[in-house]
Parts: sequence; C-alpha cells; structure tokens
Amino acid sequence: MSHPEHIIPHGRVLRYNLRERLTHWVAAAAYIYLLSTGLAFWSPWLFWVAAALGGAQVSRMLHPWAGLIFFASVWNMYVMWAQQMKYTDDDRKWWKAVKYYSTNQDDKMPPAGRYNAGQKFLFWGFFWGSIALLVTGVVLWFPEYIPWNLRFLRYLSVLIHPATALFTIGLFMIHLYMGLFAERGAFGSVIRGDVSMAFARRYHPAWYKEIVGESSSPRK
Amino acid sequence: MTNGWVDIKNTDMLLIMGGNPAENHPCGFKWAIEAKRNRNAKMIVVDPRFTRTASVADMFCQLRVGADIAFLGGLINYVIENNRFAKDYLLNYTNAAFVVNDGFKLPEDGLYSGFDPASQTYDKSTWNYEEGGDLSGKASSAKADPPQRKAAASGGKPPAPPRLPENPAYDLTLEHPRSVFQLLRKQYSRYTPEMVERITGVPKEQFLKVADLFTSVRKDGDMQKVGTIIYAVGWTQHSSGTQTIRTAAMLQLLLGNVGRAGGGVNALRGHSNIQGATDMAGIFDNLPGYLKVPVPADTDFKAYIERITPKPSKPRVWDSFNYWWNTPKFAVSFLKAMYGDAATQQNDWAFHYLPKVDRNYSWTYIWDNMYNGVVKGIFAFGMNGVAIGPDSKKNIDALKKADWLVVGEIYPDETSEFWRSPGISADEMKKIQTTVYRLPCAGFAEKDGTFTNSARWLQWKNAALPMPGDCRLDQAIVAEIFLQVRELYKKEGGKFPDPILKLAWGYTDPLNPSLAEVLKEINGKTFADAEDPVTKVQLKAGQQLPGFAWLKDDGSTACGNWIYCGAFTEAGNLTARRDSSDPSGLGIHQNWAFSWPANRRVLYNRASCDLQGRPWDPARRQVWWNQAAAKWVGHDVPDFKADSKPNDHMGPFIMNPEGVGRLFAPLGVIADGPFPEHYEPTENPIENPLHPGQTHNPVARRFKTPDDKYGTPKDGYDIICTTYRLTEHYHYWTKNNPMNVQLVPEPFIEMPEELAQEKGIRGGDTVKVSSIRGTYIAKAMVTKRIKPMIIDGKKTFQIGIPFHWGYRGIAEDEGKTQKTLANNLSPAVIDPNAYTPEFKGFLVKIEKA
Amino acid sequence: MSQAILRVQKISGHAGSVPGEDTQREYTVCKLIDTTTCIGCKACEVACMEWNDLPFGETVFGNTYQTMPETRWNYWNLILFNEHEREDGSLMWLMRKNQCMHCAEPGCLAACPADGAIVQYTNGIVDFQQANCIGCGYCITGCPFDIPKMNPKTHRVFKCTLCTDRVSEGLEPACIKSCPTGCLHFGSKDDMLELAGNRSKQLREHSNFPNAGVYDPPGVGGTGVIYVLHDASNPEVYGGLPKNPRVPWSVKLWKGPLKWLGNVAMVGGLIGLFVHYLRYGPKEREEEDLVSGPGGGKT
Amino acid sequence: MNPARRDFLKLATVGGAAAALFGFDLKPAYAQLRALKIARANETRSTCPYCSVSCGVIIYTIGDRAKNVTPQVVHVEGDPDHPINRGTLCPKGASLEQDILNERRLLKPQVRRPGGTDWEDISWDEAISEIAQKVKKTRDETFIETDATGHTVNRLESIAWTGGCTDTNEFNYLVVKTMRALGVVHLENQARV
Repeated sequence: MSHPEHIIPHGRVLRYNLRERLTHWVAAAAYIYLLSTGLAFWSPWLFWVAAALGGAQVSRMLHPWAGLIFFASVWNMYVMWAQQMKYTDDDRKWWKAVKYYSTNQDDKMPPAGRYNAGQKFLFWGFFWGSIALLVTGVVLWFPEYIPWNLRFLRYLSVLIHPATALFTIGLFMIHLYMGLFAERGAFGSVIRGDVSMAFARRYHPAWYKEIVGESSSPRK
Repeated sequence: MTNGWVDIKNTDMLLIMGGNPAENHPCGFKWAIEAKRNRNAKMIVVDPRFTRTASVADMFCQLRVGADIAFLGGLINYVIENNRFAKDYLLNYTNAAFVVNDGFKLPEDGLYSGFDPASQTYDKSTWNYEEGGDLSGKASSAKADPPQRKAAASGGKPPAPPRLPENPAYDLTLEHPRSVFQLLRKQYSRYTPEMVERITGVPKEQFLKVADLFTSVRKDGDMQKVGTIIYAVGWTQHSSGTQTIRTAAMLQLLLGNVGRAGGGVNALRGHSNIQGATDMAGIFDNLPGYLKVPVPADTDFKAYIERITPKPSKPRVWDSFNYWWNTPKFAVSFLKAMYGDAATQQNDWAFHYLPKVDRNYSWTYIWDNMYNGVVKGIFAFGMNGVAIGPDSKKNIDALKKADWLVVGEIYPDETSEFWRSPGISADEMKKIQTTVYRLPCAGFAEKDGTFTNSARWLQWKNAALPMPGDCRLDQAIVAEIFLQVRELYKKEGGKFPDPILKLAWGYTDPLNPSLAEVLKEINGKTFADAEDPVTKVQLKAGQQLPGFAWLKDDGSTACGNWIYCGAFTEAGNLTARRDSSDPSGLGIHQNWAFSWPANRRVLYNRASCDLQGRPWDPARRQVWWNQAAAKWVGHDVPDFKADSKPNDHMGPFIMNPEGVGRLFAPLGVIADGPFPEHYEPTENPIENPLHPGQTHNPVARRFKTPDDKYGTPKDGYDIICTTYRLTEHYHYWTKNNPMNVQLVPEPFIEMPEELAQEKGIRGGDTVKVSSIRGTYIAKAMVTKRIKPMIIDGKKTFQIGIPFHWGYRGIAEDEGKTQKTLANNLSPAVIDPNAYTPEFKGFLVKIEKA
Repeated sequence: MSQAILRVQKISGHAGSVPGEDTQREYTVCKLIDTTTCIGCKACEVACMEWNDLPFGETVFGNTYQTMPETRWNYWNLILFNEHEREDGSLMWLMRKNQCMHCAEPGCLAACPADGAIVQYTNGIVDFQQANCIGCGYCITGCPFDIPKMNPKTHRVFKCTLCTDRVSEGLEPACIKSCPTGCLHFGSKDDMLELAGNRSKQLREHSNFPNAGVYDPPGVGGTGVIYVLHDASNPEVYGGLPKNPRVPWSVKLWKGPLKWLGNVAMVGGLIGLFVHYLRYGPKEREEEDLVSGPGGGKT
Repeated sequence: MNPARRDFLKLATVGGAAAALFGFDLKPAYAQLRALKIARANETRSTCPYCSVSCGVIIYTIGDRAKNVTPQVVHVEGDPDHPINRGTLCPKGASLEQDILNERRLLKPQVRRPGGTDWEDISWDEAISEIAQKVKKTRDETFIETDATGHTVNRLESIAWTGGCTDTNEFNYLVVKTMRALGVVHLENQARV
C-alpha cells in the first residue's frame, strides 16, 4: 500500500503533519520548562534557574500546570501514534543491531519503519514516564491533602517523581542529541514537517518504501 | 483559704474534692504539682467525673454527686477507729474534750434534738456545752443535770437567746460519754465503709485505700507531715454545702492539719474578687468585715453590740483571746466611715440609718421576691443573674414583672436581654413593661483598685488604657446615680432622707471617686492623736491607721472595713507592694501586697506549734514562741496574741469564744446540726440509707412559685446531673472572646458510654436534657471519664454539663448553639446556712433531640 | 544565649557553605514537656495563638476536649487528648502538647528544595522562612511528626518557630511561659535531659509508672522538644507519637543516593553524548543527503 | 534590639554565592526575625479578672504614654515577679488581649422602653437622671420604717443590687455605702453563687 499523499512537491516527504508538530512543540516547551524548574528543585546548585524563570514560587506554582500540559500533549501523541509505535519483529532485529546504529553504520541496520525501535522506546518511555510523573506529581502538588495514614503515597512520590524524571531526562538528552546533532534533517522535520527523500530512505527505509509504494512491511 | 496558693507546695498529702482546680484554677494548681514534684506529695481526687485534676492524681475515686458528707464522715470514722488523729492537737486546740449538754441528741433518726416540725426549724438551746469545768476522769459521776438556762419568760420579753457557758465542762481523758469526742465517734460510727459504699457509690476497698492513704500523715502518731483539703463550689453549691465544708474542717482538726504550712481547709473561690465581695459584705447578711447585720430587735446600738459581741467560753484554766470581743470598735468605726460627723455617740453612731434585717434576702430570694412583686427595681453590675440562675426561667419571669432593671456590663448579656430571650414572641415582648437601661462599663484593664484573692491577698492593679467608646467607670456611674438621688431628696424631700443626705461622701471628685482615696477610707484613720501603750508608737489626728488594733469604740477612729485595716497606712498603699522575696522558702511572701488580717498569710498559725510553742515540723517553721523576747515571732505574722505565753494555754482559734477549733458547732452557728449529717440532695435518686424516714435536710429551703418544681425518679427523672466550668471558658464572659470560643466552640453534655449506648446516642449527636423545670439542648460527649455507679444497690448514671453558653455570645449570635441555658435545669433550693443554691446534683432525663 | 542572636547552621536547598556552621559556640535550646503533669488546660495553645497573632479559625465539637483534630497552618500548638485504659482497668486521660519537635536532623529541612526556606539555627531551632518558601510542601512529606501545614491561600508552609523572636531576645517561648503547672520547661538541652531524667526516675520510684521515661528519639538525631512519658515504651497512645520517628526512607534515598546517581547520570550522559559526537559525528554529511536523494530533492 | 543591629545580623547571616542574575537579587535572607512586638511597648501591671488565683498580668500597650498616642493593647502576658503565678497564665488569662480588644464591647448607653422590641440609644445624662428618679420613686413608695412589732427597720425591700465578681473592693465598698444608705436589703453578689 502506498501513501502518495506523503509525497509533497520538491522531492520531499511529509513526515509530521501540523497536529503532530504542534503537539511535539507544546510537549517540548512544557518539558523544557518542567525540566528547568524541576532541576531547580532538584539541586541547590541549579536553584538559580527557578529564580531566573521568575522566582521559585512562580516555578512551583506553574510546574504542575506545565506538567498537565505536557501530559496532555503526550496523551495526544499516544492517540496519534500508539498504533505506529507497536513493537514489531523488525524492532527486535533493530535492537540487536543497535551498536551499528550508535556507531553511524546505518547501512548495517535492518530497515526501520516510520519510527525505528529507538524512537519507539523513546515514545513509550515518555508515555509511561509521564503517567508516573502525573500520578506522583498530583500527590506532590497537594501533599497537604494526603491524609497522614496515606502518607506512604507521598513517600513513594518523592522518590518516583525524580527517578522517573531522571529517566525521561536521559531519553530527552538522547532525543535532543539525535534530533539536533546526529540526524541532520530531523530537527527540520518537526519544524517544517518534511524530510528529504534521502533522509527517509536512509533512516526509515521501510517507511520510505511504504510511501513510495515499495512496501515491504505494510502498515494499517 | 486558711492557707494560701503558694503554701500548697508545702503539703505532703492533698485531698481534692468538690473542686477541680486543674480546670478552674490552673495557675494556683501549679503549687499542688510542685508538692508532688518536690515532696513526693500524694494527690487524691474524689469527684463525680474523672477530671483534668484527676488526670494528674495518684488516686481517683468516682463519687456520687451530693454524697460528700457521707464520704468525709466515713473518713472521720476511719481516723477515730484507726487512731490516726493528732492527740495533743485534738485535746488542746479543739473542743474534743468539751462536754455537751445532756439534752443533746444525735440524729440517728435524721433529726437533732429540738426540731419543731411546724416551723421546720431547730430550737438549738440543747446544742451547747455543759457548764462545769474539769471533769477529767469523772465520766461516771457526770450524771447530774447541768444548770440549764430555762427560758423564763419574764415581763413579756422574748427569752434571752441561749449563750455559751462561761466555764464549759471538759474531760481531758476524752472518755466522758457526752464529750465532743465521744459524741463525734458515735455520730460517725454509722458511716462505716459499707455505708459509705451504699451512699456514695465508692466501693469499700477503694474507700479504704483512700482513707488509709489520706490519714497516713498521722500514722504512728507522727506530727511532722501535713495534709491539705482543697475544695470549691463542688461542695458549696449543694443544699448541704456548709455542712460538707464543716465535715472537712473537722477532719482536718482531727488530723491536726489546720494552721500549718501545707495544711488547712482551702476554699478555691471561683472569681477574682468574690472573696473581697464577701469581706466587703456585698451580701445581705453582713456588714463589712463580717460584722453581723442589725435585726429589728436591736432597738439601739447597745442592744446590737451586746447581741453580736461574744463572751469567752473556755475552761477556766485556759485562755481565750476571743477576738470578736473587739466588735464594738469595729462597728463604731464602720459607722463613722459611713456617716462621718453625722455619726455621734448621741445618735447611737447613726445606728438606725442602717436597715434592719430579720429575714432572708439572699440571691434566690431576690428573684423569688421579684417574682412575687416585692422587688421592683434591680441593679445588675457585671452580674448576669438570668444565666447564673438557678432556674433561669424563673429569673426571666421575675424580671418581666420588675419595673426597671439597670445593667452595667461590658458585653451584651442574657440578663439585659431577658425581654427577648428565646421563646418570647413579639406580642409577648410588647407586654413586658420592664424598663431596661444598659450602661457600658469599664473592663478590668481600664480600672484600678484592689481584688482580694482566695488567699486573702489584697492586690492593687493599675489601669492600662482608656475606656473605649462612651464607657464609664463603674464607680462614676454609681456615684452619679447616688448624688442625683441625693439631690432629689434635698430638693423634694421624701421618705427618711437622713442616711442619704448624711452619707459621708467627701471624695476629691465626688462624681468619680478615686479608688485609692476609697481604699484609704476603708483602711481608716484616726480623728485624734493616739499612742500604742506597748510600743509607744504615736499617731497624729488625721493619720491613716496602721492596723485594726488601733480602732476605738469612742468615735475617734473611722474604718470602712476593719479586716482591711493596715492595707493603706501612712507608709502608703501596701496592697501595691511588689517585693516577692521569701526568706523562709515557705511561700509566705510577707512583703508582697497585703493579706488580711494584719498581713497574716496562714490563718491560725499558732496551731503549727505544739503546746510549748515549738513548730510541729522544724523544717516548716512559720511562727514560734521566742522565750528570750517573750513573744511569738516568725516568718509569718503570728495569728495570735503576740505576748501570750504558751503556759497560759490560749487557744489558737482566736476568733472563736472557746479559743479552740469546733468539732462540735454549738448553738446557732449552724442551722442544721452541730455535727454534719448526710442528707440527700433535694432531688434525690435514692432514699437516705441512714434514715429513710428523713431523707432530706429538714431545714433546707425550697420555694413555692409555679416555676419552683422538684423532680423525682418516679417522674422519670432518674439521671443525676451536675454543672461545672471548663478551663477554656470563664462563666458567661469568654463566650465573647474569639480565642476561647475557638478552644471550645459549642456547648456539650458529658455522659458515660453505657448511658449513651442505652439511649442510642453517639458522640456529637444533639441531645436534650430535661429537668422538671426546663430543658437544655447540646451535643453529646460520650466518654469513659464518667462511669455508671451502683448507689444503694441501684445502677445510677451521672451526666455533666459545662454551663458557659446562653443566648448572647459569638457562637450564639452565629446560630451555632441551641440558645438554651444550663440553669434552665437547676432548682431554686438553697443551703440553710450559706443560702447557696444547689447547682450541682439535680435529676434529669435525657433523650436524643 | 540571651543576646547571641540566632545564627544559621543549616539551610534548606542551599548551595555552598552555610554561614554559622560549626563557627559558633552555643548551647542547644530545648523544650521539656512533662506529660505527667500536663492538665491539658490549653494555656500554651492560647499563648501561642496570641503571641504569634495567629488568625482565628473555625472549630467544631468533635466529642473530645481537643481543640481540633490536628495542628493547622494558623494553629501551631495543639494538645492531644486521649482516654486510655491501663491494663489494670484504671483510666488515664493523656494529654500531649503537639508541635514542631525541632529535630536535630530535621526531615523538613532535608526535604526542602528552596534555598533558605527552612533554616536551623545554631541553637537548634528549626525555623521556616516564609519569604523563601516556595510552597512545594516537601517539608510536609519530610516531617515524621506531621507538623508543617500549608496556608491554602498564600501557599506557604507554617509551623511553630519556638518563638525565635522571643528566644533571640533572651525570652522563653510563649507557650513555656504560660504553662500553669510547669509541665513545660525551657533551657539547654543538657539541662532539660537531666530534669526529664530525674522526673522519670521519680515517676518510676514514687508513682505507679514503672516504664516512665524520656522521649528524645535518636532516629531524627534527638529533638529540641523532649517528653517525659508515663510509659515511654508506648508513645503511640499519646495521640500517635511515633515510637521511632525517622526522616522517611524515601526522602533520604531521594536526597542521598538518588541525588548522586542522578547527578552522575546526567553529567555522565552529557559527557557521553559529547564524546560520542566527537568520535562519530553526525550520522551523515549534508552533501551526502543532497546527492543521494532519488528525487534530487533540490529545487 | 535596635534596628541597626538587626539589619547587620540579617546581612551577617545571609548566605554566600547568590550574585545578581538577570537583574534579580537572588540573595534569600536566612534569618528573618520578626521584631519582638513588645520591644518598646508600655507595660502596666494588673491582676487577671477571672478566677481567685489573682495572677499578675502585664498589659502591653503601644505608645510610650506620650500625649499624642492612644494606647492600644498589643499583648498580655503573665507577670513573672508575681509569687503565685510566676508568669504563667491559663487559657483565659492568656486570651485577655482579646477581652480588652473586643468588637463585642458595649460602647454606648442604651434603654429598652416598656413594651419595646429593641434597644434605643440614650445619653448618659438622661439615663442617670431617669434611673435616679426611678430609684427615688420606688424608694418613696415602698420604704419601710417600722415593722409590725413597731421596731425600727428603715429598710427598702423593693430595690435589689446584684454585684459582679470582678467589682473591686473599693467599688463594692461604695456600693455598700450607697445601697445601705438607701436602705437596700436585697444586696447580693456573685459571692453567693
């Protein structure tokens, strides 16, 4: 099955439509705010970040709201991409070959679809991470309303929230690295929405085939 | 208090009963805690409820409300039967050895000798000592009838009232069957532990434990240890109040605890200055300094003085100071203070300016007489009579019938708004013809003057800030009203204007007398030069008196209240003294403020020494006989004739004609018997196990208006109810203070878990308590701290009501209460001696509202 | 200590050294609460409310003498009332003044991320600085005694200050001064421990309390508020006084190992990625992209 | 503590690094002490008006008694010199500040006329004058000079005085003087109940 609608003029391929891009950037903005303020609360050495963002009180006030926004956008991503993020046999192969991927020997990689296994991991990592952050975040948002005999919820939250955050930070750093430095064109794809044919062929050959009609792994 | 607040720290044993000092006198209670902490003193609490005081006690006993005399009588029995009394003290400092009149009969059937069923009073002439001197060892020969004063009616005059014999018979072996000691033993032999259990509900074993512990201070004849008894209105506010307190006093005399540091009988008064109000005779039956009020039969000053001045009555070989012998000096000086130059020897010191009193005008009678139309106008200055009750509805009904009411207050109170109390309709309101003036007064911080505390200390306080709004000082209001009345009499004339026109009112600012000036007048001054014959100290005319020993009965001194004489002398205002030093470490604080009488801190302190004048306990030396100086000296001012040698055997109880403490109260001292007897409260849950035929006090007073009703278990009123205060609140005052309202926001009713279960009540439910007189609605506090009791074999429940709410207050005005008054429930029935109403121990029923 | 004003020894969420830390010779202040002589009169509650000008709050009857179920942001000092039946059937009415314990190792301070929102002075007082408080409520989680409370309006946390304004002027805290029975006492920690020890001994020897003892829990490094209890083996009956309070394990884990792990991981990650870039560079050259695209891609 | 010293201490206790960043002053103050609210307040020694323990209290008012200041109470606490309370207070004594400074205080004379359904304001002069006339009228109508047996009694049973628990000795004395001069026998006080 081909998806000629993905092919747009000038030899480029539409990788992310507007909704996807918007969602991404809302999530990104929220996450960066959450990260900055979160880091300010994480370490005294970074507390100045909160001050720089308008004061720690404001940071504390907005952090949970930003968290809600972030979660909403992640949820939106889930709605948009959950199907595409399903784990496949190809993904397993991809992981087996991940060392080639990390050493830029992409030609030795099994062909990836619209999202390679790493991206899927990123997606699910953020998805589950944001759920954990939401749940624990709500507890941390209103600790004064958690009754004393349910205080274990607070105890769990203060641990799980930063631990999960650290996990997402790891994902985030790799995501950033990949998007900004490793894969030329990826950044543009979430700005303009399109990538070059070459980009698609190189990084997501299966997807490429799919859209140009040489489908090897049909998608629904 | 015979002793003082700080003095409590000197005790080894505390019996706290009829009071809940931790709740009501927390800051004084610290000294009880100090005794526990520093002397390992033991604290016994006997109370109908497990109170805040009980929470820090060594032993707690739950007692049935109104059964105190039975409990204390049981203790007396225990003391005598177990030889725990202070023998020397008893022989020499009490009337234990005195022999009582042959005609005297103990109340085995509930009645003492001399009862007249028609008038419901006693002829007390048999309640007297026998004349006759030393009968020691002559018990068997004491059969002959003593010389009785037969009331020979001569010349149509009423018989002369019986008097105490000049030389009473006594038996130092205490074996004479009519000796006070033997009568006492006989009287309380009926108060066995088993009987105590039947009446009070305290199990026998528990009672015996308490008895053993409390009397252990006199174990094996030891005289060094001291025990104290602390009580409050839990004893007073019963129809048997005075007798309960007397029982405690007798117990303390038996144990030799009176007059000693850490001992005594200590009434904790409930308010800042009701001790002072009593001293100053803000009550109908006294004049300042406990002078008796004149009666119509006192046809002139001489007759009055003769009636109220006691003659000594003591074994001839003993001595008695009989300080009331000086009564004429006090009375003349008082009249001189009242009427100044208008009081002369010629006009009997203006004696007839004083109203004569031959009937009861006490608190409950005010309302009864108002109800019956006698009292037409009433002043209520800081006195919330409707809320205070008893029988609030009756008081409201009485006020409806009054012509006018003048209220001086700082907050809106129930009394000033009786005409719109809950339940009065708009139509009914329009029918109420009472004119009510509500005058804004000054709060405590805006006034100076003195309060007298429970320990008899007069302390000057300063005004801290001006009054808000249009408030005025109380004394200015009274002065203005009085001076206007006086003006009217001057202008218009009227009934017997003399006392009004001639009242001494020479204050610098007559419209607003300075209280310091008034205190100087109360202290008194001399109009003539004077000299003390012993010390040669001289006074010039016009000078302040240094003490009441200077008072004269010739009109050369004036003194508003003889017991306060010495408070404001030429040395200045002694009530404002602030030297807190205490060299003896006994908490005497001799130079702090002024303590009446004569700055003595522990009353009867001569009794702290043995016969030779040596302190019973050398570690707690209050006063002692100094042989070299030939006088009594000490850390405290000796409450005694300073130069009376121990060999003279002067009794330490100098205000009694006998000079000794009264185990037996002779003649008319007490209306209902020389020894206290247990009678049931007016509303009794059981018949009196001692004498079912005479359940109630035969001379207790009830009232007869339609509002005066008394309930019985047969009518369904079978739960005993008592009322009390909380430490978080103060009477009907702090319901206006948001801080206190926050601490305890709502009225509640405390009840045992078992009762709640029986009635299907859970904590927080709204419940209705009803007596035959009225209802009270509040939330239920279900607690383990009140347990059901077995009274005379019958399971009995008690409940308790803190009474601080009414229909005006923060919570009331916000609609958070049911606006009922606790005293809707209480009966108007009074103790026959002190005329205090029975706020504690009446019968109710309870249901879920 | 009278004129030796409060110097800071520990600061929450603070980077760098703490002025005052280990530089000040000073004794630790301590509040001794003898529950065996507490009559639950609430003078301390009022004194606290009055001195600190705390605004009034609504209360409702709760079948108890206790003013309210627990302390509030505007009610720092609360006596807990408990009716307790001993094994022999006798009744005890336990009253315990509850307030900030001023732990030597305060869980609130450990948990607080805001620079200077919680400080510990060299005399041991743990004080909240509302101006620095960010309202995160971590202190609520950090406290093993359930003491810090949030003002819902201003979103700042409050608790007993041990009357720093009084103590720094040489006065005792307001609650201490008011206590009628003297069940509250104030002084140096050493003196209070001695007093408490003596009192416990007296209770064991002269009263019916063989298990009387002092509550100064080591789990939080000892406290600036210590209790004498009738039965030190069973503090829970005093309205849930924890037997062995500790800073919650998760707070310790979070502020300890997790923090270091996280920091190492984050910094390590950054370094790793940087090194990766240096070693491998981007996945492809721009020109590669340009020439290899089948559709040319260039216009 | 004088303000200058306090400022100094504040600075002294302020923590290290915090430099200005983006124009924000990031220096938190680490020891912001509330000023002792009674530092310069005026002290008046008084006695607690509640129970009979007679605790000494110190009433703190703002201002130094200078002419142009109306004192306002800011705090009440126990008098440590008082031998009985030694500075302690109970929950009622400790709340005296709110007794003195209380919005429920009565501030002007009022009268409720016969049949009236509400309070009316009345001036002091009118109130005093009306009361005096009522006292005289009641007294003149009901004064008893002799009883049935012919004894002089000189008493007035129709007016009652009920005195409060917090009336000073001096006030009570003036009451005894004036009321007994009128012949009042229904003279009672909280002392009875």
